[in-house]
Amino acid sequence: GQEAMIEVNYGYLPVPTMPLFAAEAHGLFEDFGVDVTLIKFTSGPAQFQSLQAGSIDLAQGALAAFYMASTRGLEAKWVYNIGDASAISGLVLSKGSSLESYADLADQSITAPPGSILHLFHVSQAMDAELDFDRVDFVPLPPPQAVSAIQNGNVDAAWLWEPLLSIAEANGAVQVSNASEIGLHDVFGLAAGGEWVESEEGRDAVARVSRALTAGIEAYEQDPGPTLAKIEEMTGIKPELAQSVIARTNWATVTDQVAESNVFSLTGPEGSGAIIDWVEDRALAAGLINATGAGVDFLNPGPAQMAAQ
Amino acid sequence: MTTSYRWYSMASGAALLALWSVLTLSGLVDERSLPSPVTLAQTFADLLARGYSGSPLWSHVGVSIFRALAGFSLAILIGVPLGLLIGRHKVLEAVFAPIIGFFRPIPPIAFITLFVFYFGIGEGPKIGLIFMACLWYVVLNSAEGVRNIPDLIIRAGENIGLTRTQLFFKVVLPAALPAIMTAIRAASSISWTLVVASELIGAQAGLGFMILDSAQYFNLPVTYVGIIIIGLIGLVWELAISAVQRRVLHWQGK
Amino acid sequence: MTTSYRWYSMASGAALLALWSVLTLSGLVDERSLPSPVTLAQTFADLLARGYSGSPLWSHVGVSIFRALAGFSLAILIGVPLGLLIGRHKVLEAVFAPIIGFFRPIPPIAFITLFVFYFGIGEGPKIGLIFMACLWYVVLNSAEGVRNIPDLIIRAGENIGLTRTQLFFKVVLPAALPAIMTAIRAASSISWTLVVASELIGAQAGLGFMILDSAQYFNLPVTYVGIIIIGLIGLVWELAISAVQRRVLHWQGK
Amino acid sequence: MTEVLVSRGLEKCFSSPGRASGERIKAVIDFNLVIEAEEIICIVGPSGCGKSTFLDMVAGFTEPTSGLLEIMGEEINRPSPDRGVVFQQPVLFPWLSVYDNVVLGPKSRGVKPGDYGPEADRVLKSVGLEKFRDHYPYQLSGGMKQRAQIARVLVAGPKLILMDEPFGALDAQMRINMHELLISVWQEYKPTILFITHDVEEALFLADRVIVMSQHPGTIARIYDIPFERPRTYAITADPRFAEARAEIVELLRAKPEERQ
Amino acid sequence: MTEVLVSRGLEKCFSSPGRASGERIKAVIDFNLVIEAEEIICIVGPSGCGKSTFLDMVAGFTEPTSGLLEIMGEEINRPSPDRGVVFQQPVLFPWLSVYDNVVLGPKSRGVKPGDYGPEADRVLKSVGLEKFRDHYPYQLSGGMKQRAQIARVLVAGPKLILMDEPFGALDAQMRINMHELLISVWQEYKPTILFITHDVEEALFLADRVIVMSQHPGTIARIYDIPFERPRTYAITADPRFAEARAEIVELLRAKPEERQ
Ligand SMILES: Nc1ncnc2c1ncn2[C@@H]1O[C@H](COP(=O)(O)OP(=O)(O)OP(=O)(O)O)[C@@H](O)[C@H]1O
Ligand SMILES: Nc1ncnc2c1ncn2[C@@H]1O[C@H](COP(=O)(O)OP(=O)(O)OP(=O)(O)O)[C@@H](O)[C@H]1O
Ligand SMILES: O=C([O-])O
Ligand SMILES: [Mg+2]
Ligand SMILES: [Mg+2]
Repeated sequence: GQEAMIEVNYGYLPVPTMPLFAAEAHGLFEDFGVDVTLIKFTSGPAQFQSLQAGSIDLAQGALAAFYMASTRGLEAKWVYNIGDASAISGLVLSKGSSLESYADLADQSITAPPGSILHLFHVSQAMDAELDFDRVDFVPLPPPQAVSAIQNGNVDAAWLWEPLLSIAEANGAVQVSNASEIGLHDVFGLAAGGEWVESEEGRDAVARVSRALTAGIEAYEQDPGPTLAKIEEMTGIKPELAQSVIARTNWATVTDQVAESNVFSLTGPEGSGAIIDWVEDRALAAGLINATGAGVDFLNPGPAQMAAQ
Repeated sequence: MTTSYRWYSMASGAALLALWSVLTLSGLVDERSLPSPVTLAQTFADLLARGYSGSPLWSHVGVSIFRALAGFSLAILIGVPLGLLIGRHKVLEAVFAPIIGFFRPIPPIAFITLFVFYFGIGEGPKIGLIFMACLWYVVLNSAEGVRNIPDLIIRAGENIGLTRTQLFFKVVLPAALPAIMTAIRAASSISWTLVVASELIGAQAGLGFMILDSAQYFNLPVTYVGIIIIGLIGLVWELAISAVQRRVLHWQGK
Repeated sequence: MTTSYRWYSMASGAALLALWSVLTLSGLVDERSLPSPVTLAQTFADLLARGYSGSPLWSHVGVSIFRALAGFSLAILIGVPLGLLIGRHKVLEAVFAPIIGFFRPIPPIAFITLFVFYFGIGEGPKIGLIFMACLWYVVLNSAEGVRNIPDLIIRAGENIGLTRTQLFFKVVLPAALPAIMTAIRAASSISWTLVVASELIGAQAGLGFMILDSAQYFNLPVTYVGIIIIGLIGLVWELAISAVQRRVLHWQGK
Repeated sequence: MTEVLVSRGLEKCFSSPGRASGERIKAVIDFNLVIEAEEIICIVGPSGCGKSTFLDMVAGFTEPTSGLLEIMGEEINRPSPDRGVVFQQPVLFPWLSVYDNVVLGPKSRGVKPGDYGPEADRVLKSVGLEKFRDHYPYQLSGGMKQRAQIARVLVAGPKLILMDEPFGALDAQMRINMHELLISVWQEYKPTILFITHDVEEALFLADRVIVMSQHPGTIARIYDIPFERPRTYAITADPRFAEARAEIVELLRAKPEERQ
Repeated sequence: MTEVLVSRGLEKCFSSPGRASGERIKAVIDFNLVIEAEEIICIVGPSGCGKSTFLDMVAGFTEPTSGLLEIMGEEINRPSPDRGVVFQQPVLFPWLSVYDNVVLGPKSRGVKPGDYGPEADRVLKSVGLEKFRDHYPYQLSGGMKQRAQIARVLVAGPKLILMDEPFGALDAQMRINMHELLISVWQEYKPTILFITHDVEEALFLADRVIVMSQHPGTIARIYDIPFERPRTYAITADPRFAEARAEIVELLRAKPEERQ
């Protein structure tokens, strides 16, 4: 309460990230002492350069995407898990496609944002189907272009998230599976500039943001109206769709980040560290990364621990 | 165009509008693929009333105009004197030739990623991109303008007894003005063309942002309205610069 | 430039190169921020040997050139005849005026998102974007070229007894050729400028793709090499068109 | 003698863009002239008196508002190589060589190369351009360009050659050379020529008859018969009758400075 | 009488870009001339004989290669309004009104408006442009532009006026008007004038002495004294002595067509 406000540039994606927009709608960031400026991006990878250049302090995206980037030189640390979007992340086929499984994808074209978790899902599924990923025609596209590509028949299959999944389905694409059914974790959260988060101000700022996000979940449960309106304003997503997406997503609190046995844990054995191992394993095998990364050193639980106290 | 031909223009304009209305309002073409004129009007009214992505419409318009004007003005401020110098002094021309020769043929958009890398996503790189795209035009045209000044007019200036400084300000500069104005005109048009490209650099507002962002979730009416506003401003901008040019160069006659 | 001035150019070029080498090789500037000339040379060799993103370097170069040439050629094929017609017939000019007046001031990049929406990410929309950017230049300059043909030369043609068709092909067309060549030259430069923008449309190969993609992965040396290749091709392209122009218009003298 | 050109009661009006739409400028009125075969007729007159307006009607570039205008007894209604024009500006086709400029007309009219070829060589020799047949217009001097225009006109064997200030843009010495050339061409081909000029001396040197036009209205003020024998040489300019006629016409033409601004 | 201009053994060479770098063209050699105050000297000569080369040295635009060139006893080494030039092309400053064109010189030299203002009005009246002082060059006819140039030169009270084919681009009638104007200006200001022309008649009408230059080498071939009294009228052109001198000079000048191409 008494300390000075800290300014934070927060990169976000136009998806219904409920805790973020709830905190924004209810003025929770100010309450917790951070002056947040929201900056919109089209995908996690789109934020890498801005984070590196210091244009933003916090970037919101998939844990896997930022981890893979860190192995290629992105100087960032993973500081907070917001939720798991597996249930709203799915594979769609273009209209009239007869594909049934990944085994059929040989010589077919598939798309995802390059270097994203969705990219990794393709890779992982192909490996599980014992399909050599080199035999697939992988077309890297940012998410909105992926929808147009599916719609215009430029590619046969795409991994998409909501709300694009719904838009693609409305335009004739067919959803065949979603990540949670297959047991894949699409954990997304916050990456912070490496140096910044080591500083006292950075750590404080992230802790305050973390508290505000957690408080946002409660605020939404009491009254979803302002949050849904904020989502429409900031992302253009209609309230009904946003509400359904939010209902299908698992949301994490500050306590989850520091609990020992929780998929959202930054410290425990079944948490983010395990996901990173899985990512590194698959990504290395598929050539998405060509060096072992920092492993669990990519995780910086400091701010979350501070926030939890 | 004389009045009689104007009718043909109005008729063809009206015919296009009618075709568009019939196709969309009759449902022959899906509204989701091509918004009707009515939808665009409503969208425009809505944007006026409620803005887009948290900013009022005028601020999107204003920020784009600001970026174009800033990049453009910088290019004029730096490019015109540089061009005049280069045009007058062959040594300077030779010194700058490798730099200009290297950068000029590179499309400005190619620098977007580098600009983001070095300068982030603030106003700096956006304005810088526009500046860079305009600069070469301004420098080269101003230099050319000075180089093309007829020897005789310089001689006339010397003959009436002007000093070197007087010669520069009272003869060389006004004599190069038509070329400079041409450069300014081209640069102004380039600057507006580049505004959309510059807003590929993590913009949070602006007309370019508006059309890029709205297309992400297939909010086509906003994309269309944005494109139309960009086109109209481009047109007005052009007309304004032409008017300025005619006024400044009134002594050229028609 | 005469030989003596060439030395200044070479000196300034060498000085820049030296400065760049010293800064990067001495470590004063971090290699990760600015690759050294040596790194760029190695990267280039590597790209030559192993390609980028699964395609050999020449195919990235080839596909970009193909796109630019295709869009450019289409614009010439459609734009020149259209421009000649518009320039000769005031009615047609009036009919097309609203269409051209509406589309011309809109920066081509503004259409990227719509092109993706309607046409997907194939070659079509990429070439279409380049085509559209070139078209107005070609149409307007060709029309202007025809309009500016001196009355007297038409009269001379009538006077020696040419029929209307002969007049068009033997007088109007060659007389408009300088303007058409100017349009072609401008369009060729625009087409290359737009190649990077067109490869924002889900490209999987091409020099634009290479620089956009490599920047995503902080592979700065590839971005730099890509930009340099784009610049060099732009330069060669310009020189080639100028040579063609000089040859075709040899009868203009120097 | 054959009457090559007959103009009777010829009138040409222009609607003036500046004024009320009904109002019209009478550029040429009541123009009566008969040109006989092999005559050289020069028209002089103040700027804007309607000289070019008359010539353009004869060329078929514009239509008379009223009156009669016939070439060899036939009404004039369109341009034709029968009435070849030498323009003041060197209006050659810059993309064609001198030779191709000369033969474009006959070639396009379907004349066989075997016919137009030798004829083109002959006229090029007559105007002294035989060595420059493959040059392009930009490679020629002003005088050579005018000679090429003359060759282009001659090759069609015209009934009447129309020349609108053809040497007006040349310097004085070049003009003298062109006069001698024109005299020698006339000796060789005996063409009928209608020649417009501002230069009274030029008119006196070349013409069988000099037509002096007046302005407001644009019509024939006087016709002078020029008595000198052909072939003429420059010596006649020293003849007192020459100087006398010259002084008289200049006096008739002299405009007050205010009118000339 | 005062010697305004003295040229002795004057020579000007150009290094020719086409040839071997050592080789040089001698454009003017052995040029000896003294111009007295209030004289009008006309130079005629074939194209390329070095007329402009001489005038440019007098103007101070280029330096002599060797020889003496003095104005009022002082060596010429740079351009000065003392030697005002009237160019053939109408070289006015298009962005300035007629008045501003005329006063730019005195104004820039720090002359007070109270001094140059009345003087400018006077010279504009002398050349008949008093009503056009606020017009811009594009609004003037060719003749008016040349008059404005003359006014710009006169306003500085020059020791010598240099005119390089000043009326060469005007049509014949306009030229007559300009001659009369120049005569009247001379009557009023009595300036010393060096005048280059291609037009022998013009030279005879205007000059006290006509200098005929020859080519290869570019030097003075002959000097004619022109005996007619001042003020002259156009009547002298009918004088047999005029016609005689004219024929003689033309004969001297006439170049063979081959040389003129
Ligand atoms: N197309 C036109 N429309 C309107 N007025 C015209 C047109 N052509 C000529 N005139 C007018 O007709 C008159 C005669 O013009 P014309 O060109 O025949 O004069 P000219 O004797 O040839 O003059 P110059 O000696 O300057 O060539 C002028 O008043 C001119 O302004
Ligand atoms: N700057 C220059 N460099 C080289 N040669 C030159 C230069 N200026 C003039 N000359 C040459 O000097 C000679 C004399 O030229 P100048 O211009 O004095 O002739 P002119 O008598 O004025 O001719 P004109 O009557 O055509 O104006 C010509 O052979 C010309 O080519
Ligand atoms: O954050 C991702 O876009 O994967
Ligand atoms: Mg005329
Ligand atoms: Mg000269």
